Amino acid sequence: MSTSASPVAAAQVIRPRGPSAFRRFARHRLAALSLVLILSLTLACIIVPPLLPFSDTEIDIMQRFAGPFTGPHLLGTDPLGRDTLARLLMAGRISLSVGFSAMAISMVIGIAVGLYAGFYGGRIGAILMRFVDAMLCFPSIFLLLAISAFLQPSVGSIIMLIAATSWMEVARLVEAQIRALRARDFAVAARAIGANDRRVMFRELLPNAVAPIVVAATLNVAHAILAESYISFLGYGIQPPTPSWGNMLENAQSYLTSAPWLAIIPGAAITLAVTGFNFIGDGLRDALDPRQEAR
Amino acid sequence: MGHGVRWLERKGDPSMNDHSTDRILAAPALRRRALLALGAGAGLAAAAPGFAPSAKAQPAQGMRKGQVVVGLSQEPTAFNPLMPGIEVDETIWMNVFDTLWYPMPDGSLVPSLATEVPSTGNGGISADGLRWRVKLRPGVTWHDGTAFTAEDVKYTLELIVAPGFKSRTRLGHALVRDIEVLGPHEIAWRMESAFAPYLAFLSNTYIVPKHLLAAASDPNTAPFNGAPVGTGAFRWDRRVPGDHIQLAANEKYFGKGPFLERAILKYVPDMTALYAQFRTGQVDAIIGTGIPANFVAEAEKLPGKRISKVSSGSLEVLMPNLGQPALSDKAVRQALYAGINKKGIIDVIFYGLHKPTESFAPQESWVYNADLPAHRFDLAAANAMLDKAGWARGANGLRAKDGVPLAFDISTTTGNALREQSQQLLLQDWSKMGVAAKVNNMPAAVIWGEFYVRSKFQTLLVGTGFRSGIDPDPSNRFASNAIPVKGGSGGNYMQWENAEADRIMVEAQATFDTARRKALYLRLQEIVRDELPILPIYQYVTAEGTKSNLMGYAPNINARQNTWNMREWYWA
Amino acid sequence: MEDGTVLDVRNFSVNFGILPAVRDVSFTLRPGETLALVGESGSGKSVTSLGILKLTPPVPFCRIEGQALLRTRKGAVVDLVQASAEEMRGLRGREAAMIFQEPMTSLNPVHPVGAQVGEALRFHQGLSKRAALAQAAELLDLVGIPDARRRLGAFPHELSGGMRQRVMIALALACEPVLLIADEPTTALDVTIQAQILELLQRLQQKTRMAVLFITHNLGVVAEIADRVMVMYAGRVVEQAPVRRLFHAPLMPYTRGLLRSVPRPDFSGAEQPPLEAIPGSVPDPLAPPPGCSFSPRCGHFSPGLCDSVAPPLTHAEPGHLVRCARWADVAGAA
Amino acid sequence: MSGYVVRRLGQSLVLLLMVSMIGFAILHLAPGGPLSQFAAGGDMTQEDLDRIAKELGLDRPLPVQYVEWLWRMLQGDWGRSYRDQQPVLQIIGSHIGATLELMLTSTLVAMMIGAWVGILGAIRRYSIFDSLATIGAMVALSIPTFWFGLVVIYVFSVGLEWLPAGNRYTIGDESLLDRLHHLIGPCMVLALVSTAVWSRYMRSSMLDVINQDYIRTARSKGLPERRILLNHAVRNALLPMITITGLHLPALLSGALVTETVFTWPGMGRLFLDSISYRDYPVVMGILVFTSVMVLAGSLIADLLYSVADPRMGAPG
Repeated sequence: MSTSASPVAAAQVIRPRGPSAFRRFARHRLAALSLVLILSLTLACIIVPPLLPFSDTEIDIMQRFAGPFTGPHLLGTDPLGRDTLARLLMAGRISLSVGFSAMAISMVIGIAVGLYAGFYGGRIGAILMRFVDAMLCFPSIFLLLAISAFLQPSVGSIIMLIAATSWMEVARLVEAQIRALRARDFAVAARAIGANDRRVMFRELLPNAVAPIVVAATLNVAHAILAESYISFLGYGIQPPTPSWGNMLENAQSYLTSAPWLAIIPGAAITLAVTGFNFIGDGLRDALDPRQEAR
Repeated sequence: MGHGVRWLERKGDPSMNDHSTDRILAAPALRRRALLALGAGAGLAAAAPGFAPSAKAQPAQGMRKGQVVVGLSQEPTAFNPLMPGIEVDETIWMNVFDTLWYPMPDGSLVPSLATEVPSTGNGGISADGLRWRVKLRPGVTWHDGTAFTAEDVKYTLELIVAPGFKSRTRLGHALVRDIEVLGPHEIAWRMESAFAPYLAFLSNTYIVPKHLLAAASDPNTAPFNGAPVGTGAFRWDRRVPGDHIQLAANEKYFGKGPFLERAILKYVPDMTALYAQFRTGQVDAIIGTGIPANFVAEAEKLPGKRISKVSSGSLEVLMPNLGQPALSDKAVRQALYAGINKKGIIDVIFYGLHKPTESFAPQESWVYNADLPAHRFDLAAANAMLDKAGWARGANGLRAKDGVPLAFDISTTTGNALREQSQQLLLQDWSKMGVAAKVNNMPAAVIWGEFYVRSKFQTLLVGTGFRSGIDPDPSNRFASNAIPVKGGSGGNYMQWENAEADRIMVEAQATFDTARRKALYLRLQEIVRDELPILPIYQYVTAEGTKSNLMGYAPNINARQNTWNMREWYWA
Repeated sequence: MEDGTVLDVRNFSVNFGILPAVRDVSFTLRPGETLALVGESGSGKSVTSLGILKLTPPVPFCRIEGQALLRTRKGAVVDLVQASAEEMRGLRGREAAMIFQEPMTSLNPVHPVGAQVGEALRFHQGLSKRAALAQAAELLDLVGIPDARRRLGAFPHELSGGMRQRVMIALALACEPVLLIADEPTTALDVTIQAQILELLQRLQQKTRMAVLFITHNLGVVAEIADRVMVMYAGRVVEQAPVRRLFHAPLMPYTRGLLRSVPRPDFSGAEQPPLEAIPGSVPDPLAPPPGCSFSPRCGHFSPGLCDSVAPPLTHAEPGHLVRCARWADVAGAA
Repeated sequence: MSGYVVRRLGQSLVLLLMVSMIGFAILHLAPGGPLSQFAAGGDMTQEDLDRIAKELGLDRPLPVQYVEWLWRMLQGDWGRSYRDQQPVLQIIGSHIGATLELMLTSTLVAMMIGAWVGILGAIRRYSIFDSLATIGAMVALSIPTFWFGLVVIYVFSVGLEWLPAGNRYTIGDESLLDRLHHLIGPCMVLALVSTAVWSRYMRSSMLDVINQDYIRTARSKGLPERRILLNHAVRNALLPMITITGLHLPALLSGALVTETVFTWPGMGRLFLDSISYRDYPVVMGILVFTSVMVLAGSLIADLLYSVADPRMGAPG
């Protein structure tokens, strides 16, 4: 019995009994704040661009390199006189879509591979997991660059590229969860009453592994947004005129002295969005798995 | 040949300048030889005046002081001058090795390892052009002390065509037969057929040491290739891969100089970073890709720095693929041309650095036609042309004719911001003409592969040249038998076919009458300006920078890199 | 503080935030005496023991009130509740030591046991590393570890559970403390080992005359080792009596329930009454029932009496304290 | 123990084989090729290009090329660069120093700062310092490395002119001081993420440890707090960090690549980027295999170190 009166035990004692996951999440103040931030950012990207007096692709050479807060262009203009704010928000649409789509695809691949390998195991499962290990051997940027050489850069191909290089962690996670859960009582019980494999997999096992998957999904969005910016910075990213947060930064280096806002604004947007997703992931982890609270 | 495009585009690169063979615009020194009949135009290719080393200030022979750090935005990696390399590798070759002769800024050839440039006049070349005899300079030694002899030249010429050796090109060299060493310093050979450009080719053929390469089991992998030994003004010192190459003065150099103790060729992969290092003085000179256009004005105000705007032989063109139905219509090309805001591109995006042009020939060329109709940016006129040609606007405002939409991709290498900006400008203006153009950029290694040479592009924004090395002849780019995708051999990737142009080019190749050639090429320029198989935008100008007290730097439009005379550089 | 007592705890309370874990506990301990502290999980017995040595979390998380007077070997009396962190450091290990339930986790896995046993000696007695090790070997020998000198370099995981607990005891007794707090020291051990450890503790106690506060939920162990017993429920002491008295005449219904729920070590097989579990569960510490905290589970519950005011701790007899409004009735019913 | 190592090595070899296959396939299936650079240069004819492609063996079927590459690889011949004809291992060798210098120094910085931030955060849990450190670490993990590099250059090189904007040393100087001066910027940038990783894991590990019973035991012995933390808590909390450092290696390599690009640092990252864009297959393959070996060796060494450092781990696995 109660030997431990450690801070954690104490904190757990203080905590009211049985708060819902949502309440635990909401209490994670930074996560809640981040959720608000991401939602407003997403909404702004969807709603605001049509309301702006400038479009993201409208070139106005006479207005090039206007500084922020100095004229009609709230956040200034780029080397072609395009409105930075309009571009930032349109780029947000692209970058967030890339983030979510890449996450979705990588989750599908990762869950499929993880489910299969975790549930059936066997030789194919082992080969799949070794493949996962092999892919994880490459430092991610090396893999991204090697594959980007293979693709014609477009929004779709960048999404595929990022998804193709970020499903492995998910696969590993799901595989481990499923393998552990498979042996547990309810799975055995479900099988004992004659449920077929698919039913056991999708109705019994997967829902029980959902917490870490949700966390991984959130973190994957952050990862994808970052990855997009890296690829763009290294010159293999989404091609203009389509703006993305990453390709807005592509040439930032040469304007660092003359027009630093061109580098600072999109970089700050990326940092803000990625931080947001990371905090949400953190909050979700705490909310869905209180034992992990310390991390 | 002669369609060099810059390989890798660096971020902030202002000018997709290339310094390949096509920089050799003319070789007037040959004009009296009645051999190549390159004709008039002496001095056309001269460098901007005032930078030639002044004889007075030049140090005495044997005086050496200091080092120079030359910044390059690409890394020299190929050191065997006979093996495949890119333009930046020449910075090493031209300083470590020597050629038999080399071109001066005014186009004349100056003997180097040879004692004179052979000609029919001096008996070096037989009247039929088949027998060549070259006298070599005595007393020249390789950096390792071994004497340079005719055997080395023989070995070099043989190695180039040796089976299994990865030589860069055998063009011209493959015609050489029966190489004969007449003495330690005299060599002769026979040509399979008369090939006049070979004189020019040899001005870019570096002689390699037989005693080192022949001793290696495989010249492809000889240690020599990683630590070259030449006869040049500088000898190989050391290389820090990915960073710099250090050359040391060759005290026993047979020619003038060197006046520097060391020359360091420093690789700075980013042009903005390279410029920053030039500004802070870490780099003494930027040559090659030069200073990014957006920094040129600032650079010109830097104290203690000198900026030279150096004309290049290449042009920035929009290259249409005439295999595309819409683009095969001359009216469309003319309308597109009228819809190019050249002034906007040059003045705004490139800060006025480059020179607008109408011709495929560089303005310094002796065949340049200055009287071509001037381009006018006029969207109304462009729209009228399209209307007249039957390209009607559809409900969405986009034009089509006979079910063919006026739509195409513009491609260029990824990661080149200024070119991307040019693309944006083109797209915006053309969209006002009902043209649906979109960007489809790809990495250099992809775009210059099959996509380019098998004419898979729709339109390309490309910096390239339209001559045959030393000669203004552009038949490689414009002749109808130079379309690779139609079985031809050459660089007519636009797939342009024009009977009159073909006729002109054949005649101009055959005649030795300079005046006649010039007349023919003037006419060809008119045809090309009218037909627009290429839409010329501007001729490249590179802003190279040096410290003001670095003397001797002299841009040479005929040299592949402006380190061509580094042996004569010195610190004031 | 009475002469002849080692520890005098008065009105001792421990609060975690707004949550009272231990309320108003008072007791004394004399040299050589063993007081057993008994209760269910969550009754506050461990918190009491940790609280006395202030091994509970620091102030913002945990507040301690009341007094815990300790008479040191030299006769000085220190109130542990008021003592500074620095003073506590000087007292712990030297005057008052503690052994814990889990000998595996309570020993640092990355240090050899010799160093861990000797560590307190080095800090309290200023011994050199060598001297401390030599003394640690003697201590290990004392607690019955065979070939003690060789075991000095052993890591905890290399020892059996019983050996580990012996190491813990050696570690606690290194500086010959006047007070030993043993927090369920035998719970994690096999029954045979339990007996050995208890025997060892008793032997050592006789030798050093230290006072022992023995926390356990095992009444069998209590019968074995304790002089007096104190029963805790929901953070409060509900009954305190000499061990025989408590076993034979328990007054608090909870104590009675407790005794009925386990086999009686003091009865032989034939006399053994049938076992009964106490119905219900421990109250939520944040929402305690009104009145007596045991009232919802109590068989002697009297509406209006038990659920109105919390009953005080009353002297039923000299040395026998009970917290029950109906203790007299309960005693009668028995 | 040795059995375990042998088994791990065997697994690693299988992984390497897969890595090389994946890498080879990706590279060679990519459009464009090593000869594009020469085609673009314009002074080589199509015949020249075809001849060289043949000599490089690029005209043969992919599986044949792979098997041949693998066969040579197994014999220790990593091939030669298409660009400078040098043996691949020699090329990697001449770039790895710069990268290792960067990785090691930034790891040291990250360890020192990150570990202390984590330890302090765990000890003063929920303090203002802890909250700031948590937020800081999260932001650090979210900043694009290259962008942070640009900001560092903008502030410290362009603005304050304290640091050089790039390079590993001043040519001709190359003194230790000069090298350190050049190292500060890139090290700061690369260390950012590692520091964040270290502080977060260290905090978490430390929290685990300070709630352990043996820490309470140490307290009950009356040890000074400092000794409890250093000798009992930190020592144990550092153990999992060995594994974390091993696991962080791929991310560190990625970070190094990006940092090298921003600071024109002549290391493996720069080499990789150039080799990719020139389609210098042997070098790219060499780097992929080399980094994979590094990653695998890193995790194996981490595991072995762990088993040495933690007396509980007689023989893992």
